[in-house]
Amino acid sequence: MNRRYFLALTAGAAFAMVAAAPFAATAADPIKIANVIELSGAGATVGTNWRDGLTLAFEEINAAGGLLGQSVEVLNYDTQTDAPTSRAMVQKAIDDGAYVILGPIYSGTVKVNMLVAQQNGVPQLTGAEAPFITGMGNPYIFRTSFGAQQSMPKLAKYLSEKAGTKTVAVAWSNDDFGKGGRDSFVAEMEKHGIQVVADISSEVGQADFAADVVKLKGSGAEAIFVYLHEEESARLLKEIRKQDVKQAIFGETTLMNQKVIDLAGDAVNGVRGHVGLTADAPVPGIEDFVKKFEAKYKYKPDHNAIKAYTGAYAVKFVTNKIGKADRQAFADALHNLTITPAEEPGILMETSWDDKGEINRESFLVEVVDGKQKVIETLPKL
Amino acid sequence: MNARANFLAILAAVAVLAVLPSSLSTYSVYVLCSWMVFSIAAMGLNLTLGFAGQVSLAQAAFMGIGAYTTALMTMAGIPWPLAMIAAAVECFLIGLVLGYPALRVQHHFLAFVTLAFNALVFLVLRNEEWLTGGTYGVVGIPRPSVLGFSTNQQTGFYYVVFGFFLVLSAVLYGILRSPWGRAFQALRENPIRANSLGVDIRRMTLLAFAIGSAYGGIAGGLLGQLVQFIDPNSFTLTISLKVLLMVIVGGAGYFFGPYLGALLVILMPEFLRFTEGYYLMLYALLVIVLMISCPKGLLGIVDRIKLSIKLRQNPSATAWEQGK
Amino acid sequence: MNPVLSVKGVSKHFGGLKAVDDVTFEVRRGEILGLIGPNGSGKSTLFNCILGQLPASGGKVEVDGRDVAGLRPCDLNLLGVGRTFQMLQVFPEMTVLENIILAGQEHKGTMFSRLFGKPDAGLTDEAKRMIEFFRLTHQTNEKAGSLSYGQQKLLDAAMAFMAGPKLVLLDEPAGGVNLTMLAHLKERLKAFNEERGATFVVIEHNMEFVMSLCTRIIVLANGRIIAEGEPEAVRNDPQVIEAYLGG
Amino acid sequence: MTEFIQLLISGLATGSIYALAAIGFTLLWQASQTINFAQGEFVMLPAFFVLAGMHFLGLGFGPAILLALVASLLILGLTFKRVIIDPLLPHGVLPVVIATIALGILMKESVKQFYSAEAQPFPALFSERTITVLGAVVSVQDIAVLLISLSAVGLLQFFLTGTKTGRCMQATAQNPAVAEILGVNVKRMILYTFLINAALALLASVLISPIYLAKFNNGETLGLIAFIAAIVGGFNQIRGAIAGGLLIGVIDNLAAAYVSAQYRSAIPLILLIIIILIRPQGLLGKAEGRTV
Repeated sequence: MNRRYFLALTAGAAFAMVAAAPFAATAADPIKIANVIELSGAGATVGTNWRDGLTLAFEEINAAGGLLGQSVEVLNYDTQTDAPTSRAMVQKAIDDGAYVILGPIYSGTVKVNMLVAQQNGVPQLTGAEAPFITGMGNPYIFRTSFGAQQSMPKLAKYLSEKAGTKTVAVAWSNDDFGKGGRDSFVAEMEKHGIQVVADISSEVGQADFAADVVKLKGSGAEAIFVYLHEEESARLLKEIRKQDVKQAIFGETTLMNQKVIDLAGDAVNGVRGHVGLTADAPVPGIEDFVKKFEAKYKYKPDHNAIKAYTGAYAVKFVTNKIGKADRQAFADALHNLTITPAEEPGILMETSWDDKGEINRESFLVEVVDGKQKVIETLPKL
Repeated sequence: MNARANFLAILAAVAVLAVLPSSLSTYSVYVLCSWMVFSIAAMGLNLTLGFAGQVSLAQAAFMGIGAYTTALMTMAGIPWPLAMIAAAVECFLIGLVLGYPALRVQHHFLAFVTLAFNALVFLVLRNEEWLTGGTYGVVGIPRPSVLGFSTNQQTGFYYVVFGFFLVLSAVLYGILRSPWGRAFQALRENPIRANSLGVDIRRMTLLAFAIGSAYGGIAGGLLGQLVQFIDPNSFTLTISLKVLLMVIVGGAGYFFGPYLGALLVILMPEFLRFTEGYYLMLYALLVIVLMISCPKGLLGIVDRIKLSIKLRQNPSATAWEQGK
Repeated sequence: MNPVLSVKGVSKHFGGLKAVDDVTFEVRRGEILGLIGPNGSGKSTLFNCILGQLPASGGKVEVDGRDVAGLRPCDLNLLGVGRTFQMLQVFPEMTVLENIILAGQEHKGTMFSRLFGKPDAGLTDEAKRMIEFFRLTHQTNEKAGSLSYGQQKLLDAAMAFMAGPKLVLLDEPAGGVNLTMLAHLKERLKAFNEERGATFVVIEHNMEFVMSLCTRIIVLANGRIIAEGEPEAVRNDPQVIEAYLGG
Repeated sequence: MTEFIQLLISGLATGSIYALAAIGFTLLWQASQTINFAQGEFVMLPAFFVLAGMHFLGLGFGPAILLALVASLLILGLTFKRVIIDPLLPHGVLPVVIATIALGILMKESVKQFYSAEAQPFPALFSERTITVLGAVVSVQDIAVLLISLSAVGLLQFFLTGTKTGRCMQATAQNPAVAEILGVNVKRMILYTFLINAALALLASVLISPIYLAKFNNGETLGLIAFIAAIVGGFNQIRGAIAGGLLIGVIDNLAAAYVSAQYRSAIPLILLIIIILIRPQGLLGKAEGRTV
């Protein structure tokens, strides 16, 4: 019996030592940037893109002399796409002395961990797109891409004014990504007087979209709006082509993603939609970035890699601007700031942040033609 | 015997845990809190599975039910002690109901039923948005205030969790020492013989589920307050399997198994973090190696060492013990 | 005075097979009744019907004048019927003392007093006496699974006796036990019967054991009672010899 | 009506894939009482063997499949049995459950780390051309998948009942002790079962990946559904797994179309619970000997 307790006690002591280890940090450390991101669990794919984009950016920044003459150390923390873990990881990043936190992408996890960053006054550049992120009056949160409440109006305007749509069917992924997009989209439809005649959710990882497509087809809607993750988008599009659905198909960023095109092939042709950031944007900076990224990682980046890359350069630009690695000054400086590629090439496109941390850039209306994104129209900054 | 030494060892451990937060970073205190919360959930499962022998893969579902109950009640202005009690009672009752299949089927079939139950609870939590907030979850769950002291600081809340941890450990110890504990163990080892000795196996089976589930509910309530956010994803089957892992790795049927198991499962990623992208692979490998080398869990090793000492002293110990 | 156990016309059919066919007998207080018969004669099925493990196809079983139809094994035990099984049935991971206390605890107090009362339900002393009675004192704190086979048989019997039952049904107590241990077991059973007036029904293959232990014997063949009486009389009954040799 | 037929046929096609994964469960359970929680990953992995053969070794599709077969047999069959199952089986179901869960994580993470976190397109074995049956659109691929799954099961059934080795395997599954006495090499028979499971996993992987795409975490959903299918159909019967797989495929579609898309995955779960409580051996299964 005694041995059992002894074991427990030893483990407890070992634990105490490990837990106390973060305190051993010394003063001469490089500037620490925390990358709190989904590296396992449901968000592993987007998180990996993000991490690679971020790593690429900071390698370049370090190679060019770092920040304020100091090198940058990127610390990676895996949220496991799990809210409690993400909170713990943000806390750990702060305990480890992170200057700025980048990530995560899943809105649900950001919802909780942004509070921790706020309490500790640490600026956080997130990849999340759910509307509420910037609506909570948190002065330390900044987006790296459009919130759904910004991108959906652009799409809605296109649907109602250019395409003349009166009725629409929505297919969405039943998780916080899909639900967030769906809710914003439906709200916009109401504003534009477009009727949502079918509202169809699907599961992440769903294999068979026959039932979804049967319902979409039978809904009588003039247009179909699809808001699913890449693989499910590809499966749905294939099924849509199979069942010979005639309605026009619209999407937001993900649906026209190169990944979806690779996976679904011809089935994506003719799909139109709004794209916030895309690796196929006809912007010289993005084209260069994609080349560098592909050379290093042997795969084509998605918009999450671009978000992280530009986020990293925003950190660089702001830090150099304020001339010190100060969290409060950073947060203050990034509000109502515009960075142009002329000032900082790594930002890729002219980007502004407003007083809530919301982002603003040009975006694109695209159509997929012959397995390539074709930009129909470049939409100006709001 | 060495009951006194045991007692002193426990006292020392409690004392260490009581003073530890003052010398730890906020993050480490947070990790300690989640260790204790998951220990509570694992203690409950250890009662159901380790002592009473009823396989349950639904502990996360009860954590979820407990978490949502406490969160929604406290946010509606109901005092947190009432909310915690409500969560425990609710999970106790649902646990009773979930125990019914165990009267009909055992072992793997029971595992399947509880697994399906967990998946169903997830769907309800996600789909019934009017009540649970759906996919978005519930944010801003208040932390309890104790005797007028707020526990919004991590250390303050640590002592709330620590209090629950101690009391629930003591309660479980009391149950296991009582005739109920003996009946649970008899249920695991030989239900038919137990029945013929007057043990009402139906009642004990249901109770094993109900008490284990109530522990899950309390753990869930604490988890919600710790994270201050809950969403359906925190209570999936994966989390149930994680709690199961804690129980088995620590040693099912050993009182201290869940504590050790939870410590390991929560801290192992911490130890392995230096391997960056490989840490989950190493983690999985370690679990496999541990299972192969010691299927009865870590505390099973202790038993094995004791046996080998005994064998050295008395080589005639029976084959039955060696075969374990 | 009522018989302790009265079996009235009990039958058990499996499809067309009559495993037990209209069996009637009584067990008197303080006797040791042997139930014997060749393999497949229906002894175990009869046992299981009496104990409620199998629902009988017909007939009635009364314990102390009370109909026990529909009672679960645990209810029956609480009424004062103890039993052992053909296969060894101890709790191997529990100590001998714990095994014995378990066998008595459900007869003490209520469900709640068993949770909030003394951990041993106040049974330690009594349990130790029972352990001593069966000569297992040295093994008191050993795990039951580490005992020898014969010791486990003793423990098994001790558990059946712990709650002070009116009636104990022993299913092949002698099976697999070596000669020394067998003599010991028999002697203990007899002593228990004499000292405490306990009533036994014993199913057994081992003729020698039954003949020397029991005061009365019932012989089953093909599900029916073919003979009943004192050991000597049964031993010489031509029908019994026929059943065993001719079968 | 056309709608219904469409759902039915698509469901059958998807269901046949679930069935292939589900058979593995029943095989392993029969042969060695192993519950393989990594079964979904077993179906995920072989596609990556094929892809690795094609992209790293420059093999053609055919040779890459052969390579994948060898790799599957060695890793998912032999190594899995020798290294994980053999040492753990004597200790009951739970350690096996834990070890296979960990194995699933290991396989998933390895693919993510060493191949890619991205979904990969996979070459189709059959044309995606569609034909119209009773007003419902079906692709040639769907029909081919259904036919191949059914004939694989038919062959397996024939092998088990029509050949000496097969009968020895069945004897082993039903009663290893008796089989041993009858001179069956029980250990070898169990090994064969593991090898067959590995080969079926490869088959399922190659059939499913063109539709489902190859991705490291595909096994999570697939494993759970295959699991449900196996139980619903009958945990100890190969026929049962087929019936369960097809049934779940169809029910999933019908539930999504006619009950509730949000609760579509609840219907199979409820079915599972009801079946276990009413008929634990599954729809087509045989009752297992109770230990009581």
